[in-house]
This record gives sequence, C-alpha cells and structure tokens, in this order.
Amino acid sequence: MTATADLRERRMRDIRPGRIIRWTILFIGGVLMVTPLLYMFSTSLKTPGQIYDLRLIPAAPTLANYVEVLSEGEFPRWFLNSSIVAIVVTVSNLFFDSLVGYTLAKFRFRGRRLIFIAILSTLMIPTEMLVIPWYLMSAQFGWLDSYWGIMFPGMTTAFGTFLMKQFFETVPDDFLEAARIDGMNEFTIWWKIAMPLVTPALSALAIFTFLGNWTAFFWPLIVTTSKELYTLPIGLTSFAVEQAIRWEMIMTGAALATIPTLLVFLALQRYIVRGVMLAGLKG
Amino acid sequence: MTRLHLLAGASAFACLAGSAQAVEIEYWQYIYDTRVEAMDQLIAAFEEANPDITVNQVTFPYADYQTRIVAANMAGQGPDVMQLFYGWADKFIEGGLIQPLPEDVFPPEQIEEEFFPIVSAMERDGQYYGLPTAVRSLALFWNKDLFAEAGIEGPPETLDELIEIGQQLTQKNDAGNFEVVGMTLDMAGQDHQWWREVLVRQMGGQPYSDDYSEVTYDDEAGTEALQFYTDLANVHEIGTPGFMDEGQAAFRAGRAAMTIDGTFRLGSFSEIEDFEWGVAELPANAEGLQSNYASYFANAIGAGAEGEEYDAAVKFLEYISSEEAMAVWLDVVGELPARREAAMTDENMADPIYGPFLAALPYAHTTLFVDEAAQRQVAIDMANRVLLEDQSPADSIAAAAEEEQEIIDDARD
Amino acid sequence: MATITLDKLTKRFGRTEVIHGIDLAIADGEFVVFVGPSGCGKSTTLRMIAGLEEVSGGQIRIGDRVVNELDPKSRNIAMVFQNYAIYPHMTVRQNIGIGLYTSKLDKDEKARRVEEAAKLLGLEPFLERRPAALSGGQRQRVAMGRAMVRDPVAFLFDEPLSNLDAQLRAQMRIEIKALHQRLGSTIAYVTHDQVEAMTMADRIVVMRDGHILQQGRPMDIYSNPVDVFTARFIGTPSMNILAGGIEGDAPVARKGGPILLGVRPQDLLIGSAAGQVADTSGLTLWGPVTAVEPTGPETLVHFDVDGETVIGTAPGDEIPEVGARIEARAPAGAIHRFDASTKKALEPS
Amino acid sequence: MTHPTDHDTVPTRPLISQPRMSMRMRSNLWVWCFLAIPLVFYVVIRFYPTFNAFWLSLTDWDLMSDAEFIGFENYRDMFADDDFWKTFWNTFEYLIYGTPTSLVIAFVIAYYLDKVRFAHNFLRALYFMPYITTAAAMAWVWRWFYQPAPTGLINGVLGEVGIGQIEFLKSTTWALPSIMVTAIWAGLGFQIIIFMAGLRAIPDTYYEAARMDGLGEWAILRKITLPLLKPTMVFLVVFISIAFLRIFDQVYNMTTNDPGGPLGSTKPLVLMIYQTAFSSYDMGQAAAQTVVLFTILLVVSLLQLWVLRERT
Repeated sequence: MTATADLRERRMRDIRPGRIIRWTILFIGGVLMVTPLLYMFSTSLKTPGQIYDLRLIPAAPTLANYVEVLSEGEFPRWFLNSSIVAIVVTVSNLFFDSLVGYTLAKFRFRGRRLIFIAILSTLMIPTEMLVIPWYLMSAQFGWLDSYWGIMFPGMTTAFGTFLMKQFFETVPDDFLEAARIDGMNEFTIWWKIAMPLVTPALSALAIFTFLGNWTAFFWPLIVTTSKELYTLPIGLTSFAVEQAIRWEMIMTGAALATIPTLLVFLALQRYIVRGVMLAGLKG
Repeated sequence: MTRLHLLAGASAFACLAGSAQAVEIEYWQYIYDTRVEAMDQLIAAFEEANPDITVNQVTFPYADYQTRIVAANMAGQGPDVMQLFYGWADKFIEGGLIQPLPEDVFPPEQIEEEFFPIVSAMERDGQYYGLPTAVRSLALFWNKDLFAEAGIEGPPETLDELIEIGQQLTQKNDAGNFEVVGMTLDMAGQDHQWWREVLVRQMGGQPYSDDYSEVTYDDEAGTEALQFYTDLANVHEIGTPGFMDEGQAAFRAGRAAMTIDGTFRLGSFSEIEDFEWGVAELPANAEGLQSNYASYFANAIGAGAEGEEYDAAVKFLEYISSEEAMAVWLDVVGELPARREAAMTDENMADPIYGPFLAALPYAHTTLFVDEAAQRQVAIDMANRVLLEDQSPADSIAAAAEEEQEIIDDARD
Repeated sequence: MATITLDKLTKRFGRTEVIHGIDLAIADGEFVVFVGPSGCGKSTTLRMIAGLEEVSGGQIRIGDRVVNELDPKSRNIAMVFQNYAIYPHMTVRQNIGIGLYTSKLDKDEKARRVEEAAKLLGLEPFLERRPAALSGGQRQRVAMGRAMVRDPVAFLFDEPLSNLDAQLRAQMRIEIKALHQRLGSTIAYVTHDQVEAMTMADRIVVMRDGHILQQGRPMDIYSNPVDVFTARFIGTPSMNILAGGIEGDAPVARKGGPILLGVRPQDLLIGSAAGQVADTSGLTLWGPVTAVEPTGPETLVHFDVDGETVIGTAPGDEIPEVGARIEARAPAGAIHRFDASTKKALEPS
Repeated sequence: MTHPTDHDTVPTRPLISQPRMSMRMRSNLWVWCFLAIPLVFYVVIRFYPTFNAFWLSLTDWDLMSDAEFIGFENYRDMFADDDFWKTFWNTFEYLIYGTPTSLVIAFVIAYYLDKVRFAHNFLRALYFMPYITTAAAMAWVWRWFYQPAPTGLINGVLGEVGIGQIEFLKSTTWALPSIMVTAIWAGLGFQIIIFMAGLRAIPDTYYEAARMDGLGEWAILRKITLPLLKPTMVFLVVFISIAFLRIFDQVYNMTTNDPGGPLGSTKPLVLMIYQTAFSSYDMGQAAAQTVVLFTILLVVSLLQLWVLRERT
C-alpha cells in the first residue's frame, strides 16, 4: 500500500503545474456540495425576521429554534424510533443475512442452488411492488402503526445475503473443518469461527443497512400513522408540513434529522467510506 | 312503533339490571388535541346524565382513520358512534359502515328546520345518516396593518373592490418581484373551494348538479369564474400563485394583505404577533350575491351497533348534536355550531372573528366530494393550465370538467 | 491410542466413484503416510477417517468402534491442515486451547495442557501473539499444538508442510517424526511429496486413482516397487524406464522390447564411477549428453538413448560436456523388470 | 441433537453404537435449521407479496369491498390514461437526463480527486457528506433554495446579480430538472467513492507501462482507464438508473402542496403509485402500476446482465 502510494506521489509530482489550480477547483466544488448543509444550519440559527437575509453567517445566531423544536416537537421521540428501527433491522440483517449467506456458501445440500437463485431473484422485485400486499398484510395482522410494521420488510435482504455469501466463500474450508474436529457444533463454528473472519464485510453490511433504514421514507410513510411512531424522516415531513412554510423551523428540523448521521460520519469516516466501497463493489 | 317498543323494553331491562350492568359504547374520532378534549368534556357530561352508559373514546390519527374503520368493521368490531367527514358518506354507506338515524328520534323535517342547510350532505333518499356537532366555513382574512398603511379602511365587500383594494396593497421591488401581494392565490389551499362553490355561483352558474353526480361548471359562468380567478394574477397582478409557497405562510409572514381561509386556520393565525388581522365575509358579486363553502365532520351510528348498544348510541348522538354540546365545542375547538339557534346568538354574531364565518352559514354550500384530494388536484391543474401554459380558460375548464366527471363516475359506479 | 481400520472403504461423489473399496489396517502407534499424485484419493480417504466426508460404502473403525456415521468430534482424532487452520482473530493460546473445546477438564488443567504443548513445541514466548505475527513454521507448530492438547487417539495430517519453504519443510519433517517417536501416537499423514513419505513413514501407502497400489516399509517400496507407477513415484529423480529385453542373462534396452527395464539414476553410473561396475550381466547404455545438473557430491547427467531421455549419475567432480557421447552402466541387481503391457513388476530380480 | 462425547476419559470401548441419524442427515438438519426462519421470511414477505401484487392488479380492490377479478381492465384503463403516460415519461426524463449527468460529474470528480494527496480525506468528506444525509430533510432544504424571492437563496443570488426570477418548482419546465438536481446531488458522493474504488483497482503497472510507451494523459485515460473501468461503469449506470426510476422522497417532499408539481410535471411513477394506493385507495389500479415499474426495472437489470456478458 505504501509502495503504491509512493508511486502515486511520484506520478503526481510529474504533473505539478496544474496541481494547485486543480486542488482549488476541487475544493470549491466540495464547498458547493456542502452548501445546502451550511445554509440549513445557518437558517436554523436565524429568527423568522432574519430569514430573508441571505448571508451565510447569521447576524445574531440563536438557538431558540432548537429549543422550541426540541421542547415542543416530538423530535426526540422520532430520533428514538429511527434508532430502534435502524438498529434492530441492522442486527437482524447481520445475523440472518450472514447465516443464510454462510449456509449457501459452505454447505452442500439438495436445493442449495434453487434457494440461492430464488433469494437472488427477489433483488429484481422493487419494494414499491410489495408495498400494497405488505399494507394489506399489516392491516390484517394489526401491524400497521407499530415498530414491527416498520421493520418487518427489511429483516433480511437478498443484497445482504448475497454480499455475505460472497465473503464467506473466501473463507477456507480448513478453518471450519478444524473447528468441526475440535468438537464445535455447526452454529458455534459459524458464530465463533466464520463470523470473525468476515468482519470487514459485516461492518460494510452494517453501515449500508443502518444508513438505508435511517433514511428510509416510502414504507414508513405508508405504515406509520401516529406521531409517536414516526421515524425521523417521516416526522420531519409531517413537522415541515405542519410548520406551514416556517423555513427557520423547517431548517431546524432538517438539521436535527441530519446532525446524528453527520456526527457518526465524521467519527467513522474511514470505515464508512471503506464499507461503501466494499459493499458497492461486491454487491 | 316497534322501535319505540324495543326502546321501552330495553330501558326497562336497563333499569332492572341496574347501573352495575352499564352499557358500554365506543366513540371514534381522529386525533386532534382540542377535539379530543372537547369530546372528553361532552362524554363526562353525558355519563353524568346517563349513569348506565359508559362511552369510551377511541382515537386514531387522521391519515389512518378511514382504514381503521374499514378494518374494524370487517372484523365486526366497529365503533357504535363515529365521526366521519361528510365527503366520505357515500363510501361509508355503500360499504355498510354506518346505518341511518332513527326517524323517530331524529325526524328529517326537524333536522332541516333546526340545522344549517349544509347538513343535507348527510341525507340519502330522505334518510339522514349523521349529524354534525360543528361546521366550518370560509372567510377573508385581512392584514389590518397593511390596510392602514395603504390608507384603506376596511375589507372589500364585492369582487370589484377586491381587485381594486388588492392592487393598492400590492408592493413590488425594483426587479419587479412581489414584496407584498394584495391577495394570496393558492388553489392548493382553500381557493379551489372558493372557486367551485363561490365564484362559479357568483358568475351565475352552478358547479354541479343538485345531487353532485354531474359536473356542470363547464359553461360560460364557469369560464368567467376561472377567468376572474386567473386574471387576479395575470391581469390585475394582485398576487402570484405559489408566493411564499403557501398562501397562509405569506399571510402569516405579513407579506399578503388578504387571504381566503377557513375556521380551522384561526388557531395558527392566533399566534401572529407582528400585526393585527381581521376576518370578513367573502366578497359578494356586483349583484350582491354571496356564497360560501362549508364542511363538517358528522357523527354517525356504526352499522354494528345493536340492541342496548344501539339505544345508547342513539342517546349519545342525540346529546352530541344538542345545543349544549355545540356550545362546548365552539368554546373548546373554535368550530361553529351546526344548529341555527346555537350559532346565531347575538353574542356569536357580534363576535368579530366568529361573526363573519357564522353569517356565511345560511347561504353556504357543501360539495359532495367523492375523492377530495383528486378533485382538488383537478382544480389546481385547471388553474395552472391557464397560469403556466396560457391555455384559454374555456379549454381548461372543459378539460377539468371532463376529468372530474370521470373521477365522480368511477367512484359512483 | 488406537488402531484405524478401513474395510472396503468406498467414496462416491454423485455417480463418480473416487475411492474403490480400499482395505487398510493402521496399527496402534504406527505412522502411515498416504502418498500419490493429486486426485488419487489420499486426501479424501483421510477426510473420511476424520469424519469430514461421508462414507459411501464400507467401514471405518477406530479402535473397535465403527465410526462411519460419527461426528468428527466423537471420533477423538486430531487433524492438522495444509493451511494450518489457526484463527487470525485468536491468540496462540486461544488457538491451542480450541483443541480442548469439548473437553470437560477444569480450567486450570486446560491451561496446563496448553502450556505443556506450547513448551513442547517451543511456542511459549508467543502464547499471547496473534497468528499474523508468527512465521510459517510457528503457525504450523500452533496447529500441531492444538492437535496435541487433546491427547487424541490418532493424528491426521493433511499435507501439513506444503505451504512451507524447502528448508523449513525439512526441519518440520524431523520435528514431526521426533514428536511421533515421543508420543507414540497413531498417525495418518497425507502428502504428495515422496521425500516426506520416505523420511517419516513407518509404512507408506501408495495410492492412485482411488486404489491402493502398494503398501509397505519405505525401503521395501523403494527397492521393490510393484509397478512402474510406484517405481517412478518413489525416489528422486524418478526411476528411468526403458523398453528392452533380456539377451543371454543381461538386460538390453531396445525399442519395442517385450519388457520394461527400470533403473534408478543413482544406480546408473557414468564416467569413472561406471568403471567400478564390473557386473557383465548389468545394463549398459550409450548416448549423447543433453544436460548436466551438478549437485555437488554428484552430477546428474541427462543423456539420450534412442530418443528417450535417461538420467545417470557421475561423480561430483566429473561434469561431461553437453553433446559428448557417454557410456552408463548399472549392475544387474539394480535393474527392475516390468511387464510392458500390464506395467506390473516381474518376479523380483 | 448431538451426543455428549464420553471418550475423553475412556478412549476405547467396544461399542458399535451408531447415532440415530446419519452424518448427512445431521448436516441437513443444521442447514434447514439455519435456513428455516429466513426462508419463511422470504416466502411470506417477498414471494407471496410478489404474486399477490400481480393478482391484485387484476382486481378492483379498494379496501372497502372485496376484491373482484376484473381481468386486464386496470391495465386497459392505465394505458388509456394520459396522466399515466405523462408520469411514465416524467420517470424516463429523470432517468435519461439524470443518469448520464450523474455519471459524468461523478467520474470527473473522482478522477481528479484520486490524484489529489493534499487534504485528500477532507475533500473526499466534502463530496461524500450529502450521501449520508436524509433525502427527506435535504428535499426541504432544496425546496427552500428554490423559493422565489424574497425567500429562496438561488433567486436571491440571481436577483443580486440582476437576473430575473426563475420559478423553479412552480414552473412546468423547471420543476423536474430542479428536483433532478437535488437527486443528483444526493447520490454523487456514493458514485464518486465507487469510481475511486474502481480507479484504485487498476494496477499502477498499467500506467507505468503506458507512460513508458509514451502515451499522454489523455490517451491513457481513453485507452486504459476508461476501458478498465467498464465494470464499475455498468454497475453505476444500473444503480443510478434504478435510483432514478424509483425517485420518490424528493418529489414527495418538494411538492407537498401540489403533489407531483404543477400539472403533474414532476410526478414519477412511484408517486403515482402512492397516490393511487394510499390516497385514492384504488389498490387494484395501483398494483397494475407497480407491475409496470417492475417490468421496467427488470428490463434494466437484464440489460446489465447482457452488457456484462458481452464483456467476457
């Protein structure tokens, strides 16, 4: 890795003249990319009277909007809901996707190919198509407007199963057979031996699943109806509509919905980027 | 007779059983803080008067409400008394979710005499399926500060004045952008109701056939109404659609001198601190013809209510459509009483805020929607075709009529 | 310790039979090496003994028990794998401890056993390290340590040295052999490297195409291969095989001859060494040198006999020139005779 | 299921006790234990609803009454409906303009970003950040950007430099591109990262050899970088296409007061499905619309398979 880095470095020194200009252009582009975020924060710190002042730095920044939203709104509750949903679904995917992926990668049994193809084929089916039957199902079983109702469609995914199968295939059989001889049962072999060997894949899957569920909109919009069960994106939408175009309040809400993921990203940037690369390339 | 007999039997039985064997009924409505609170008060009062009846209030979020009723009904666990939007009546009757009110307790003639005429939206083939506690209507909200600044005394009383005053109140900056609009133009808000039930009639037309099964605004009057509406933006330039995204937002921000909105907006406008505002009846046409759009949530008896529950339900419905209940409702929720007597008190009529809304009730109309969202969309698109695509109002209205007729036909077959 | 008995052991993958009913008895404490080219079935056989592959037919007995359907762990054997199968996420101590996973020993006893094995294998300084910080040879020792701690009735080795470089491999051969002598355990060992087989085995089992071709003590197999395959497989460089016949009582190389003559390069002497072979009933070959490989103590000489390349040995200080015509001789006692059509050895010479 | 081992202490015991199940059976038992819950899940949550959706598309189910089989009437109605076609083409507009634009921008940024060493992680973070935001939240931010003066930022800036108003979301011409820009912006970070991963995967020796052969930067880009990036490109094209075909969050949030934009000019298929199903409760019709969406996505996926097969 350092060797290639050195090579890259040398390559770059060869083309030095354009470097500063190129860097500057990239920097300006990057700033443009985050402009919406900057303005969101900026506006959330303004009073209603100031929002027509389009300067980025508010004349007299105030946290009053945040105080109002957090004390009167249900953002903390929605934040909790989103966390519960995203965490439970992520854990479930880590467990079941890797269990199935492992079984398909490491066991020879009748029907293995059929099951794999059947699972893979569900990738072709858009959630939008399943939403109506899910809704019907949820209405029948009383899952509407419940945590389980929000979560059940995502408890395992074909994408995750496929991803994990790919990675488990790179685990040498010897590792598992050695454990078998040492007397572990198949579940323990998977859990104690195989799983630790694919941690990069697990973290990639975790990042993807978590982000996907944290930002999910379509299904939660349909299945939740009471405010107590809204996830953050749905809560934000209902909040924004209710605020009826009070932009400083809407921006405060948007900021509240964005801050958690931004913080997590800033803390774990390297892992998240690597996870996205890994999942994107293998998936 | 049989019903009376039954009733007598039932009450006799209830007496025998004593209050220990209280009847329990369920009342359903959607979640809205003040409504739930008002209903809690009414239930408390009712239970005090009828110790043998217990009413459980069950509430659901608005978005989920219809589905819940349908699902519960399928499972045979529907409410005994429920609140429903008048526009859902067809669907609920057809779906067998509600039953007609007993004529002996609620004689139709008496209803028509005592209530505002808009309750007829709950009548089918001479039978009433529900009665409202409260109703809502439209009015013109005006920004007193802006009016005073421009030296205008009071709100417009006719459509011509509306244009004139609107123009005086409109302010643009050097670039030609609106700073303040004379009046908000927001079809997605209440303007579509204003256009349908008010402007069309004021231009001499009728938006729908009497039973609302046929669209009839595709005529000169309709065209004229649309022309009038779009001219507000295109010719008179007293506003522009989508200014500040929503009309009420512009008004609340003090950047619209006038806006047409309903009773239900009172709550959010009451938070305005930057300026004074007033309420006026919608402007009349040159001949003085006035119209308005009123809507309401009615209370109806669930199809599943039988026996003593049915009797209790009838009693409860009787109570919540009484004048006493309406007074509570006005007090707590701010919605207008549905009975003339309760509404048209001197005190109410003199109220600067309730007055204009109440004054409109006797001449208000109620559109029988089959799919409110879709029908509203038709009106939005109709205006947009003229405003954004320069289609002629006549063509646009023809297209709108055809589209809306299709929606109605689809729903009614 | 225990014996391992294979009785008409058969393995099929789908419709293809890959092990054709082999019989073998491994004595208690015996070190048996399965050797053969890849795909001969040696690994499959070992894996069936371990319980990692299903038995399609026949019986496997460990001790007195038929273990065909027993889980690997119930067979109380230990196995060492080609890539060591030590877990990167565990320390050396934990890896060795895995061997005691099902053991009911108490904690202290387990720790003691791990320490003991580590000591025996010279792993004590590394107990807290992760495998990534170990050399290939050390990893191999960890794998063996894990096998040892449990005190199994038999050890199975599946090509354990093939990932090591030549020098380490030689060293580990000796260590494993020494270990066997110390523990006296039954060992079944699979390799494709005949040198390993020769140096370590009490008994070699030569396999080919799912059959056992020959079994016996290493030197017996070396000196009395039962067919051309075994003859060429055991010993390096491979035995020269030439078509020929017997004229008088001396073997003669001749194209299209009725028998095959086998002579090991070490026995086919060239140059001054050839002069020492006085035996007239031996084999004499002539041909031009095509290549020479001086190895130090001796020189391997490749030369051409009627279009066949033959390898002979010259003393280390004698390096014939390529193209020079040379004479090579082998004593009669060193000539193996095989049937040209069945490739089976004719009566021992 | 498994027997406790007892020969740690008693190594040899003359017993021929065979386990009740064969090895194969035990292994299969594990397999099906592992698969049981997920398989039930797949059957109930994926397979059954898929067929159910097809079935519903042939009925007139509206939540109130029982579903009745009406053949292909929903499809006939749909194909005869101008609104459907309008929505259909809207969806394709998102796809046709959005995909190449995203791809080119993402590639250019990734190409140059890959060469930058100074503050590399910082720059990368700037570009990546929008990807981890919530689409619904960002839709509102952009909606605010697009407001007419005096509220909106873009029109405010335009006004300062003396350019007239652009009625972004209120205009039938600009509304769709405006929303598309939001969607492109949100997805760019992901695509840049994937491109950079693809670029990293090309061995440096290729470049060195090419430079040795005297190829210029441009020639290297055309002859080496782009061809070797083909798998990455195909993956991204499909990924972005599917994202645009399923666009919803932005449209829904940016046009809450006139869902689908003025005269339906921004309305994509998914919003139409949502409205048909959950605002008009015409489940049968909505199911038919989802079948159309499914078909389009299937075609895109099959195209991907076909393109990748070409390669090998």
